[in-house]
Amino acid sequence: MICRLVYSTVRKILDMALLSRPLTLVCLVLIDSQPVLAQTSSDGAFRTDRINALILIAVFCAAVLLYTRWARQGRPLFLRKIPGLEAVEEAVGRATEMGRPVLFIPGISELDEIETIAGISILGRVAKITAQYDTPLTVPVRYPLVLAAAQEMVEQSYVEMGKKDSYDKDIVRYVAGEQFAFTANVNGYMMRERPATNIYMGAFFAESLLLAETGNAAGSIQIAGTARPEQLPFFIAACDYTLMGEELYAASAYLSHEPLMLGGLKGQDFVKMLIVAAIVLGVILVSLNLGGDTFLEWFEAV
Amino acid sequence: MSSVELLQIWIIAFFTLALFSFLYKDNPVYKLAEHIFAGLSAGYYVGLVWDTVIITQLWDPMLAGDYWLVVPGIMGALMFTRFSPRFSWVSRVSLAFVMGVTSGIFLVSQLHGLVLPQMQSTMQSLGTDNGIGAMFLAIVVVIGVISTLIYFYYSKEHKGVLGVTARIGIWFIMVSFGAHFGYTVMGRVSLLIGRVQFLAEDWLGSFSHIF
Amino acid sequence: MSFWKTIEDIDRRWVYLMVGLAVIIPFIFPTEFPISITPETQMLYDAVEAVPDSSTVMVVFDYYPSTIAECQPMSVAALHHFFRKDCKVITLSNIPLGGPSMAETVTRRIAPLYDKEYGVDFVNLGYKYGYVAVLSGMGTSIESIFPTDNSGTPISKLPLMDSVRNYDQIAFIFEVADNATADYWVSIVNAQYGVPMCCGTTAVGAPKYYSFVQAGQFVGLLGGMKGAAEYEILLSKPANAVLGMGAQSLVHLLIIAMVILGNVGFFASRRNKRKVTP
Amino acid sequence: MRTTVPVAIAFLSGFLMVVSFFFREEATFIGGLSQNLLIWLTIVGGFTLLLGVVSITRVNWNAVKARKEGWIFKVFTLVSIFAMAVPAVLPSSWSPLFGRAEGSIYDWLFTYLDMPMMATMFATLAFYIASAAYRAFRARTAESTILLVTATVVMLWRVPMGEAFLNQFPGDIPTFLNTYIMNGANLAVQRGIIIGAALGAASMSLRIILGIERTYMGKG
Repeated sequence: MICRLVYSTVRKILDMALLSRPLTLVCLVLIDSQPVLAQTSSDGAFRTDRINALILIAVFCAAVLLYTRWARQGRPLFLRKIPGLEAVEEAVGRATEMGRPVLFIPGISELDEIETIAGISILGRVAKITAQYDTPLTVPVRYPLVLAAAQEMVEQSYVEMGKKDSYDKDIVRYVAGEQFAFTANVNGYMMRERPATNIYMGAFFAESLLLAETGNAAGSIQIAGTARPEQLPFFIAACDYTLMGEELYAASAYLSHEPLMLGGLKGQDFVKMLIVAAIVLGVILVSLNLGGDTFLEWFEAV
Repeated sequence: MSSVELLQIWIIAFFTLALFSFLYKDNPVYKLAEHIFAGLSAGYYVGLVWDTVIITQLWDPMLAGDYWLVVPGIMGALMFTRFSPRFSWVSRVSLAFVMGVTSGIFLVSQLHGLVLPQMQSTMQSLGTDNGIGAMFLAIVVVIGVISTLIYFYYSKEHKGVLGVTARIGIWFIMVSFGAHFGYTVMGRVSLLIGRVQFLAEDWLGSFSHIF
Repeated sequence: MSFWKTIEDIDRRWVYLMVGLAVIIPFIFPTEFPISITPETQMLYDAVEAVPDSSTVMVVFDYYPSTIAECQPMSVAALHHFFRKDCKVITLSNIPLGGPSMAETVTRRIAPLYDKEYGVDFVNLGYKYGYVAVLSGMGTSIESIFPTDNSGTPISKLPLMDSVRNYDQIAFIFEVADNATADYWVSIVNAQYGVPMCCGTTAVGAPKYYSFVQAGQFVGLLGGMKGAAEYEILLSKPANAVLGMGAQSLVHLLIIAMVILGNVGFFASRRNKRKVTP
Repeated sequence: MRTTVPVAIAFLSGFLMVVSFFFREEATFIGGLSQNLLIWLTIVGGFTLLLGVVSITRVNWNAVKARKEGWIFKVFTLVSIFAMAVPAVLPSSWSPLFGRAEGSIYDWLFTYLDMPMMATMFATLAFYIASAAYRAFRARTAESTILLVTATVVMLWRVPMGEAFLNQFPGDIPTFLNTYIMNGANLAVQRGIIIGAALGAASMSLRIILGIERTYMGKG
């Protein structure tokens, strides 16, 4: 009870401080920060030299929370169409025609990874299609927590499509905790069962190519999505379609229409534009010698 | 070479070849190695956590009088309620603590430690003070960063100026991914070289001791 | 047409076989090529050279045993470099699987070459869960995160640790990583505590870190086995990485040849198709 | 209760870490408190590593009990888990084979079985990368051509033999590659991605702290 009280009070204070006046805060960045920054390295307990980080964090939080609130209120928030999303539906459709299973891997990271969460929400959409057409689905996972979350997601999708009877708890299964032990097992499954469609959505590491090449050898259609830049070239080379970087998050927001995801994405987009504007401004000031060095100091991390 | 060393080399060689055999075809020997591998890796964590967490971080300091550590000890133990359908919610408390602290550090360190410095070092002079080469490089970096950020911008259709910038962005991205692929080939080959070094030198070398 | 079709649909096992041969042949017929030094490696070497002699440094083993071939030569070279400069070395790892034992084995192999003694000249802190907490926590007190070293000896009994409380007493951090932990060393330790650091990483990770080098967050970078080989050359201690360069060269050339062959086949069969279906 | 308590704990601990960032550690109460939370985290988090072990033991045990297809292999998994774990937790004062030090069963199994297997799994990637390059690297579109050409040139540049070849051409190609490709275009894209990913991670963290994002709590 007390916890709830404390929590809701702080939440309210935050809401008021952050949500009501985001514009004021934006103005703060542009106008007020310089004099404050000037008095760095005072010996007080408060780190005035980190005020720039404070401002960035405040603006960022404000943007994300504001858009999340708008999304919850049902305001129409525009997101551009992500190419490749139809590819997911088509690929699942193909599996249906061929009567062979769909393999979905929500990455190999723990549930605290944003990519895993995005992957699981895309899994929700895929499970709805497989439920609708009674296509077999297999979801191997690497962590107990992901297992629980994915099971819940798939079950919910089957219930929503009115196919509770065809839901099987073993659709989502725990395979192994070690990265390559997991990969070895899934590779074995691919060669034995030859799924028609493999979908990889989440955080992938060195196993990306091991999986994608084996899937290709097994003749499956493959769609991948990950935010790891170092693994993207391999998915691009070995899969039929690849969602790159933040496209994964955008796709999950787009598919799920979940206000939380949508709001977060819109908030990030807003800050991204601020960053682009700041970089352009900085480059101009530095290039034309218009006090660029002072401007650069605002971005000093200490 | 002692017989123990010989045995060790042959064990390594057996499991190395067992896993490589999958390249030709899935087979029972590979499957055996795969299952032993999974078990050993899991077992490794038990020894590690027992020693580095439970004994040195928890038990010993507690005996030395740091009784507050009972709290994280209990929280850690509560993680295992995850496996009971009835009480699994209790484990959320511990999990929430881990997620909360980590998120707190992340929220700050990502924005402060990555975004700020990376922005700062992008704001370079496009003038010719440091020579034409430096100017050209600065232009490449500035355009590359901005067009990449724009490519991953979802709030507007990629049309007009935004479309052109995003198009430049994808070209930049492909150059970077190409470089990444080229680099990675080196990495993967290095690891294979490591195994071949073992097989060629240690394992084949051991034949002379046997035959 | 059928020739290109056959080439294009060749069983992938033939490709595997060729790769295998390309790796083995250079071991039988070794060839040497000059290894050039890239600026990032030179910067790293110079930065380590510039660390004051006898100061305390950290060498971090943030890699899994699976990437030993790439990463171990880097840690080995770094230890040679620091011991040669009489630096005190603290090793640790954020990798549960194998990290602490690799640090132990490698350091104990190199230290005797320089007459270095455990506890006085080098210490292995081992592993603790949660890199975010470990990296942040050591900013205030290393002892609170690592009450004992890897083999269970209390930190207070190690003479080297007497003068080391937190990052303030660390002159330099040499991070060797095969994963994203290097990002957290940058975003937490370098950004908040200002300790200069450099990074040795696998070839897979390297392209990302050029950005950190240019921003001054890393003072230098070793990318994969080639980076390790360059560092070995600079140190005049050619070892495993230099040896591997021959095999490396041949496989690269093989893969490039296959990419070209694949594309010629692709264009040839496309042209043929056009002829068949006007 | 089942949701409120965890959400409140996540909020309090996260918020405290954010606030403590803006205060000097030594000087303040909050600094000391946050340091304690970090120590606690290394303990509580350590236990999560064991969750996976319990899971894999359960899954395999059930498979063996039900005599599911391939159960005989699962027996090997179970035996391996115990062979590794049990001697490791027994005190080394009983026998040098126990504990984790050099010469123990734990260390031996790790060095001679686990480690080479990890390295081998990774090494198989060299084969896959070759076949992927051969099969999938086609100059189909402008984008894939750029990817292919850059990859090929970088591959050449990164090995001594290839570099010697590149030096046959006029113009210092290796320096060009290092300056304008690696430190130019590649750096710019990586930076864009780093910034984007940092924003994504920060937004996720924020939502976890405020209890908006609860997926990590799972079922129940």
